Amino acid sequence: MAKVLMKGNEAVAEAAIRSGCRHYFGYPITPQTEIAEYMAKRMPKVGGLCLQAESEISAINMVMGAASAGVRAMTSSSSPGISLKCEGISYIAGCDLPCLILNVQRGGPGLGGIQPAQSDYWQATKAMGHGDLHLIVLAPSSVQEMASLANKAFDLADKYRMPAMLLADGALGQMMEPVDLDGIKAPEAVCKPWATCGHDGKRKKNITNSLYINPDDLEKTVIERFARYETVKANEIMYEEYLTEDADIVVVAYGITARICRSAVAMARAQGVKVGLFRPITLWPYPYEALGRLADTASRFIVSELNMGQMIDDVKIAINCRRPVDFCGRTGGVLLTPEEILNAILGGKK
Amino acid sequence: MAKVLMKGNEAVAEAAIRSGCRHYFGYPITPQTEIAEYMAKRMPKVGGLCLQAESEISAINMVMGAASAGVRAMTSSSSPGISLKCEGISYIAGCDLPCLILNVQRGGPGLGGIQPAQSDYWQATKAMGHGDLHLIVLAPSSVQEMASLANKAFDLADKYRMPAMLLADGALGQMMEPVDLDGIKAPEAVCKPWATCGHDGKRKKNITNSLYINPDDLEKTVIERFARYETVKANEIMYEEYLTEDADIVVVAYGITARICRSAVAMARAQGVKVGLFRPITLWPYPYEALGRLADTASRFIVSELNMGQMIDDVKIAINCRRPVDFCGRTGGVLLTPEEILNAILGGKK
Amino acid sequence: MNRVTFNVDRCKGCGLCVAFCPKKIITLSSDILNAKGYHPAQITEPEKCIACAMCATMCPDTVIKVEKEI
Amino acid sequence: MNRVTFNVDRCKGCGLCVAFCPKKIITLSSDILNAKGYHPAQITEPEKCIACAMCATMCPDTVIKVEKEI
Amino acid sequence: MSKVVFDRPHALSDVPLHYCPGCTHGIVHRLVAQTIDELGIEDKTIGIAPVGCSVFAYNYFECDMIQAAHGRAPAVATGVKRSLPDKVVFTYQGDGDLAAIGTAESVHIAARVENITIIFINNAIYGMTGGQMAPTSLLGQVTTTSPYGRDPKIQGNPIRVCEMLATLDGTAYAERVAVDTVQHVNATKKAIKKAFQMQLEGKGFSIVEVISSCPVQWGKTPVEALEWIRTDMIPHYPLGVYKDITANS
Amino acid sequence: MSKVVFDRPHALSDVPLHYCPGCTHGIVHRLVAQTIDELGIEDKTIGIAPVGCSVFAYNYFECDMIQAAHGRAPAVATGVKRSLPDKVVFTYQGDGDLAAIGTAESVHIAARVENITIIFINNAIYGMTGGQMAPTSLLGQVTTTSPYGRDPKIQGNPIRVCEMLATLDGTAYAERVAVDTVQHVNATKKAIKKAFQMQLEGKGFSIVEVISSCPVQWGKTPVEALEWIRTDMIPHYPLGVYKDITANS
Amino acid sequence: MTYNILIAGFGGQGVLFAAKQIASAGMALGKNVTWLPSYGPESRGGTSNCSVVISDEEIGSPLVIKPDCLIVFNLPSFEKFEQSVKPGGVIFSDSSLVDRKSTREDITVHYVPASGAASDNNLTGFANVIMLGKFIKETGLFDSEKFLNHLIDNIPPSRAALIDKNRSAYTIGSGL
Amino acid sequence: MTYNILIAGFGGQGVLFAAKQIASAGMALGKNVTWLPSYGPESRGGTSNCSVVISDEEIGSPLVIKPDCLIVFNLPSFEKFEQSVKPGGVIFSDSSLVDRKSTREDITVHYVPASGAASDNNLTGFANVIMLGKFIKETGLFDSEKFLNHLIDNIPPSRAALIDKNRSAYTIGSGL
Ligand SMILES: Cc1ncc(C[n+]2csc(CCOP(=O)(O)OP(=O)(O)O)c2C)c(N)n1
Ligand SMILES: Cc1ncc(C[n+]2csc(CCOP(=O)(O)OP(=O)(O)O)c2C)c(N)n1
Ligand code: SF4
Ligand code: SF4
Ligand code: SF4
Ligand code: SF4
Ligand code: SF4
Ligand code: SF4
Ligand SMILES: [Mg+2]
Ligand SMILES: [Mg+2]
Repeated sequence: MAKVLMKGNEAVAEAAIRSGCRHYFGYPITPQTEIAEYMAKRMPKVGGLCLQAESEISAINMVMGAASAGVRAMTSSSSPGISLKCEGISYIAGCDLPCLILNVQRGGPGLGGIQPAQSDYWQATKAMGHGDLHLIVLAPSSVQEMASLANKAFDLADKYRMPAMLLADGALGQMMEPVDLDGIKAPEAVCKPWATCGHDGKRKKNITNSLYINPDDLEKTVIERFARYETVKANEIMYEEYLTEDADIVVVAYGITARICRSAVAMARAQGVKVGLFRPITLWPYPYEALGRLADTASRFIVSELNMGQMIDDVKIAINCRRPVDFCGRTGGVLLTPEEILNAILGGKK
Repeated sequence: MAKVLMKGNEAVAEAAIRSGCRHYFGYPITPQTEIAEYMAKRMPKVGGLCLQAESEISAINMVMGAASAGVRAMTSSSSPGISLKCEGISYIAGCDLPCLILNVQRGGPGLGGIQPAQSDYWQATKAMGHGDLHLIVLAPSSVQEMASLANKAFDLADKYRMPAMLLADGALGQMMEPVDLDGIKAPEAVCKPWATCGHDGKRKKNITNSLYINPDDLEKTVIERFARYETVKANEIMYEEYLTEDADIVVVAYGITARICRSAVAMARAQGVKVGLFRPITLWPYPYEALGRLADTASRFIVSELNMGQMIDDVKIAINCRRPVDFCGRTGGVLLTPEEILNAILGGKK
Repeated sequence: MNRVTFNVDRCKGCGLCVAFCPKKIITLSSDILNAKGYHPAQITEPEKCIACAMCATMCPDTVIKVEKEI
Repeated sequence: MNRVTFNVDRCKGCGLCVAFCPKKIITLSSDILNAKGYHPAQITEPEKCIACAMCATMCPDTVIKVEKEI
Repeated sequence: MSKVVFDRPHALSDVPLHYCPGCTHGIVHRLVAQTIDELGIEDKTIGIAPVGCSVFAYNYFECDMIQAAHGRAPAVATGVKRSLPDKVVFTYQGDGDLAAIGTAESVHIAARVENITIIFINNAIYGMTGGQMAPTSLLGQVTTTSPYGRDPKIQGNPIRVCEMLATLDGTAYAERVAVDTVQHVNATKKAIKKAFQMQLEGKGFSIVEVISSCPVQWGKTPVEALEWIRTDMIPHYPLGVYKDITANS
Repeated sequence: MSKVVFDRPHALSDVPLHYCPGCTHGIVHRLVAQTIDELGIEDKTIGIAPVGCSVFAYNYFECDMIQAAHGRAPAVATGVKRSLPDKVVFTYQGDGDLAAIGTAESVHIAARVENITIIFINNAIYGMTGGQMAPTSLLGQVTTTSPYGRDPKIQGNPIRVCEMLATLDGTAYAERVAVDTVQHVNATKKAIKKAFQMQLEGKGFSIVEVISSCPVQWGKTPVEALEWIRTDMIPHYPLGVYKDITANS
Repeated sequence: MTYNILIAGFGGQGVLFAAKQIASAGMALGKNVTWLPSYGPESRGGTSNCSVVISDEEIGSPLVIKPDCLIVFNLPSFEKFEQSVKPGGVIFSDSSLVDRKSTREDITVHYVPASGAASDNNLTGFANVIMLGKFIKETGLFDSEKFLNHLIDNIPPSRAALIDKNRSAYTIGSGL
Repeated sequence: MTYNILIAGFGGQGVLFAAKQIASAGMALGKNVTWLPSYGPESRGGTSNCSVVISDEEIGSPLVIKPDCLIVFNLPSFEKFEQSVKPGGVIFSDSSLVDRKSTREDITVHYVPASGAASDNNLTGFANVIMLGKFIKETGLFDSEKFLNHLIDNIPPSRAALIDKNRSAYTIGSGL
């Protein structure tokens, strides 16, 4: 099929459907409401369900129910709505259930604004709820990736039995770009012997649960889950490098910011500056090693994000604090311009 | 007054009352329900209010209302309940309102268990809600500190107009120790000209708000708030050192774990090992500098917590990745023993 | 004479006053555009106004002030 | 004869069966302690039992099985 | 000589409202402001704005204002009122805010007998976010999230808030009104005033549900929208007093 | 020869219940299990356990079980039922779970006409956490968070859930029963069975509110506790059918 | 080559539609394109604008801050964005609605009476398409014939009735 | 010096009360003390236990895993904790309820028929205080007289009726 011009919000919805998701639960919030609206139109045509819950909390718990029943389920929201899902996500992680959660970030804190931001980086990568837990977090940086990473996220979630998050932003949600959806396919039926779907008299009953009154039992489940996290780290880390081989300066950016940085890098290269771009695609697990290797040759790193510098520490850890790490960011819904980043590359502090 | 033997949960409640807090909003959850129960008994006697909300969400939003009205208000909960407060806390931060939030942590994720844990470290210090925000986070390690730091937290919250969190755990909440409450006092009336308490015809109306439709405006408020955060960093960092001057090995631990580590350090010293303990009291702002200085002399650091290693990165950043950082922790509600930590000090990996 | 005054730049040309005036003496100006880009309401035959304030009652933007001759 | 059997180790000695037996033929044993530390219920005059199952109906722990002679 | 029979109330800030042309949120704002004026309580009133089209209500009333999280205005109001029992506290909330995400807060502010007034704007739609289904959307109503019409088997039935809250002992006063005609607007004014008065008298929780229009998301002209209130909304949401503890005394 | 007139139902797992002596949660568990047995639906039923004393219900029923977050069982149940419409789905929830933190979820499962059954245990207390006030605690009732007795001016009024949910069009069946006497237990059994049957027939949302005892947190013996249901609870929570869409057909 | 376009006007003037046609045509030519609307409550009733980027390279920011080409349908937008146009750039202004001339000398400005032409030709609501005709003609960004065909192809069958109007409007614009 | 005590029994046997008396007496002597109960649903009805630490130094862990002294009021607790007692430590076992002898040779075990003595002396419910009497006598942790006075002082006025019973029970215990 030829490419089609689609909004990021529509592309991610269509990709989810093509990935076999037939259960969407959401609650309207700008700038991602088009996802629910698209689902409301399309799902009935493919025998699926788009249910507007009474709240984000209800939506994430419906996802928990559907995921436990064994189907591919998802929800989407934007920053304040994602905060409301923290408890539910922690339960889903604690119950080892696969599902897709999409955060089309906007400026915060509080009601904040509705323009693009990346200020939920810490929440997504470190503390998407209470307790020791992680989500697989993927950061698309184009409408095409909104689609392809949604597909990937479902696969990873099922493979490792854990929730996966797509961490996007208002610009990616609202913009249109050409997308090719041909590669987006549902897997052969995934076997989910643990699903609570009625035992049909054929097996012992299944239980979906995250309660362990005996702390040793609880610790055991956490340790087992962290062992699975290690497998994810070993197998699934994704990143992209652009002109990093000979780079003296490395810009580290993800999502919408990464593509703006790419322009800035190209501009700087045109001026003869040896600069490259490192783009983590998996924000969790973070590509510490790959980024760390760049510190062998590069002498300076610049973190660029739409927040107050939430990724800085991850970059420092990645490069073992061997090089200076500068920051070039905007927050509150303001998009960075290539010129601002160029300026940072050329040595001006923002 | 002489010391009294009190539970941590009771001491923190009594300290809040003595600090001038007359508005407590909560929802029962183990292991901190005694706080609400103590408040329910005591508040009516001092003309105060203990209100059991219909949920944690409602409780934090009642706190927002009371804080906005200009009174000292607080809520308390434990891990799953704190996750539910994320949106509300982000609003409180975005509205620059002072209040006290207490997390008596238990094991997670999900419903988890009810025994002591420290696995909400990341949530408390990095991402207590969506958007760029911080709370002042204090980690008591004794019943006495449950009281004195509650008092301190109220003062800091008012001084900097931001929410403060006491990050405790089930052991601190449930245990009794002798406490001296004499020093716990309410300040002279704090002036809150921004409070929405009715303008009385004497001033222009006040608005409590976190919405800024124009991203530049939102960014400005965030930057202003981060400037305030810098003042907090400059003035309010607290930590404790024990036998660190000549230490070759430094154990870094906070809260209940710190005192267990203290025993382990004493045991190791008795065996001639040069080991010390560094205890952050403010977890945010983190005592990066003070800890970093220890890397000049110490050759090895051990992070000890009741989680899967959430503070490790902060320690690495503090010491600029100059020394190896080991980890000795338990999770899910299991308390560390001095022996386990001693073992880690003596070189055995846990 | 009774007097109806419009805060023209606040008018959004919604037409509710037009629809509810019992005397049918309000119209939306077809030529004028106010600062906000709307065709504001205006009174055509002021002398017929009975100062009933129905227009003002239904105006969502509190554009209209009504004065009664006494 | 009708038969009432108690799963003794499941009994918590709550006394509800005692209170609801219309024949008043159940008591809590004062001397025996079961594995859980409770004084379990026991039937005193089995022959009086009418197999009405009221004891079983009110037992929260499904301790009691009732069989009727037919 | 002449007498002003209608003018902007003082408690309504002298700034343009951001609402769409013909949106009756504006009428209700004015009625609340008139009430505040008439009762002389501007200086001791604290209003709570919701998340919804009326989020900017904090700019429109001359009393102190708080902007609450989506659905949580009743909880915020409770925090204020319990701190300042002598002040007048009201919330202004849409149907998504009050009857969807804020259901628990609405039920419990009533159950707790909070001496607070809620002005509840039922426009059967999520206006702010662009026309999604509300808990009060009518059966068959086409919205962006019920594009084939609200189907009870999929999206469930509309909720009647006054009827539901009237079952709670703590509700002192619950009335449903509309703003589709001059008469109804005047009745709305009376209801709002009564609700505030009951608060001043310490009677407990009062709610005025206003059937209001959203011409833009309904895809109607402002005049058609008022018509639709009459023909479609009111038949499903009968106007009237659902609870009034002062009625037979 | 003899016939077994009473024995453990198959759907009730053969493990000891963790409930306190005389706690009637156990009776209701058995009634649900008997119903599942009689309807022969164990193999296609999915139950949702709440957070509350009955959190361990996942250990006690032989069907597939899910442990939901506090108050969210109706949402989890909805996710399951919408994925597996041919299965039988029920939740088992306490009064804190259903009528406090889960109020929105309870109201909306009814509004959405979900074809799901809720077994609602009203014991007027938070049992699990040690005896705090529930939304259904009676006026004057002493609990650890209403140590001077529940005062409507401070803690508000008890909520009558069946009455409230009966106002929603989506509720197909709502009945309040009790387990304080043999007759009432038998009536409870009938109500539970009817609720499941209505689900099997696709009639929509059904709820059975069971007035249940919590001897430990009430500070009473098991027998006294049943007495208190009769003397204090039932007068405030009248037993009966509050909604039954099959009644006059 | 990267070409940045900003289109702005009141909501309801077809700003987003026009922008989408340009982006879509760019895509058909195998170019990289992005289309980014302003969004949120302020776009309701008030002004609406849309960034379109067409490029041979991968596109960085989809947000156009310094347009090569600005198309405006109302005065506020003209005033807001006039100075942002790159030196050497171009403005298309609906002169029926914007009675202002640009003060800039380093850019080309086309004053296109699109709305007037629309109402004169019984094409009310098609000022945006008229403007597209003019835009393509002047910028030569795409082959005019192909662009029109592409535009027509994009009209869904349910709206086939509008084909003629679009065609007329486009042709009028090309001729202005 | 640090002294670790673990007290365990069924809920309702006064385990927490006894533990609190010891901690409180330690505090009165100016010692550092901690008191940590097992908590949560499993403590309801089931077994209940409590850690008490008394020390001249700052106390590290309040959780007693290897007690210097174990006091048990039921068999499950005896079985669960017997092996955890430090070599050289001591067990006080209510031999009226625990019909087991310790197999350990490296500790001292006092078999105290506390419950029996309680019911024999019309002091049902005071086995815990009887045990305290024996515990103080054998360990010499505190001055026995002072401990008793302290215990009596801690009884709230509303419960003054219980003073005599406590005194008798303690005295009986000291004599066992
Ligand atoms: C937690 C959260 N969820 C969702 C939103 C997005 N949101 C903003 S307004 C709104 C609905 C408003 O509808 P309603 O309450 O009916 O008010 P109206 O706009 O119709 O007046 C929603 C869902 C939000 N801001 N916060
Ligand atoms: C989010 C959250 N809040 C609070 C709790 C603590 N909690 C556990 S059970 C319970 C109340 C249970 O009361 P109820 O629902 O009436 O059930 P019962 O124990 O009386 O059967 C509470 C508040 C929790 N686990 N999670
Ligand atoms: S006051 Fe009455 S008559 Fe006069 S213009 Fe207004 S509506 Fe018409
Ligand atoms: S009702 Fe008000 S806003 Fe509407 S047209 Fe009349 S004056 Fe203008
Ligand atoms: S079956 Fe009836 S008569 Fe027999 S013991 Fe039970 S209650 Fe008593
Ligand atoms: S009712 Fe059951 S648990 Fe209670 S005493 Fe009788 S048999 Fe035992
Ligand atoms: S969207 Fe609807 S409710 Fe919102 S301002 Fe516009 S007309 Fe009013
Ligand atoms: S606390 Fe109450 S409800 Fe819970 S098990 Fe015990 S008696 Fe039953
Ligand atoms: Mg609405
Ligand atoms: Mg209960």
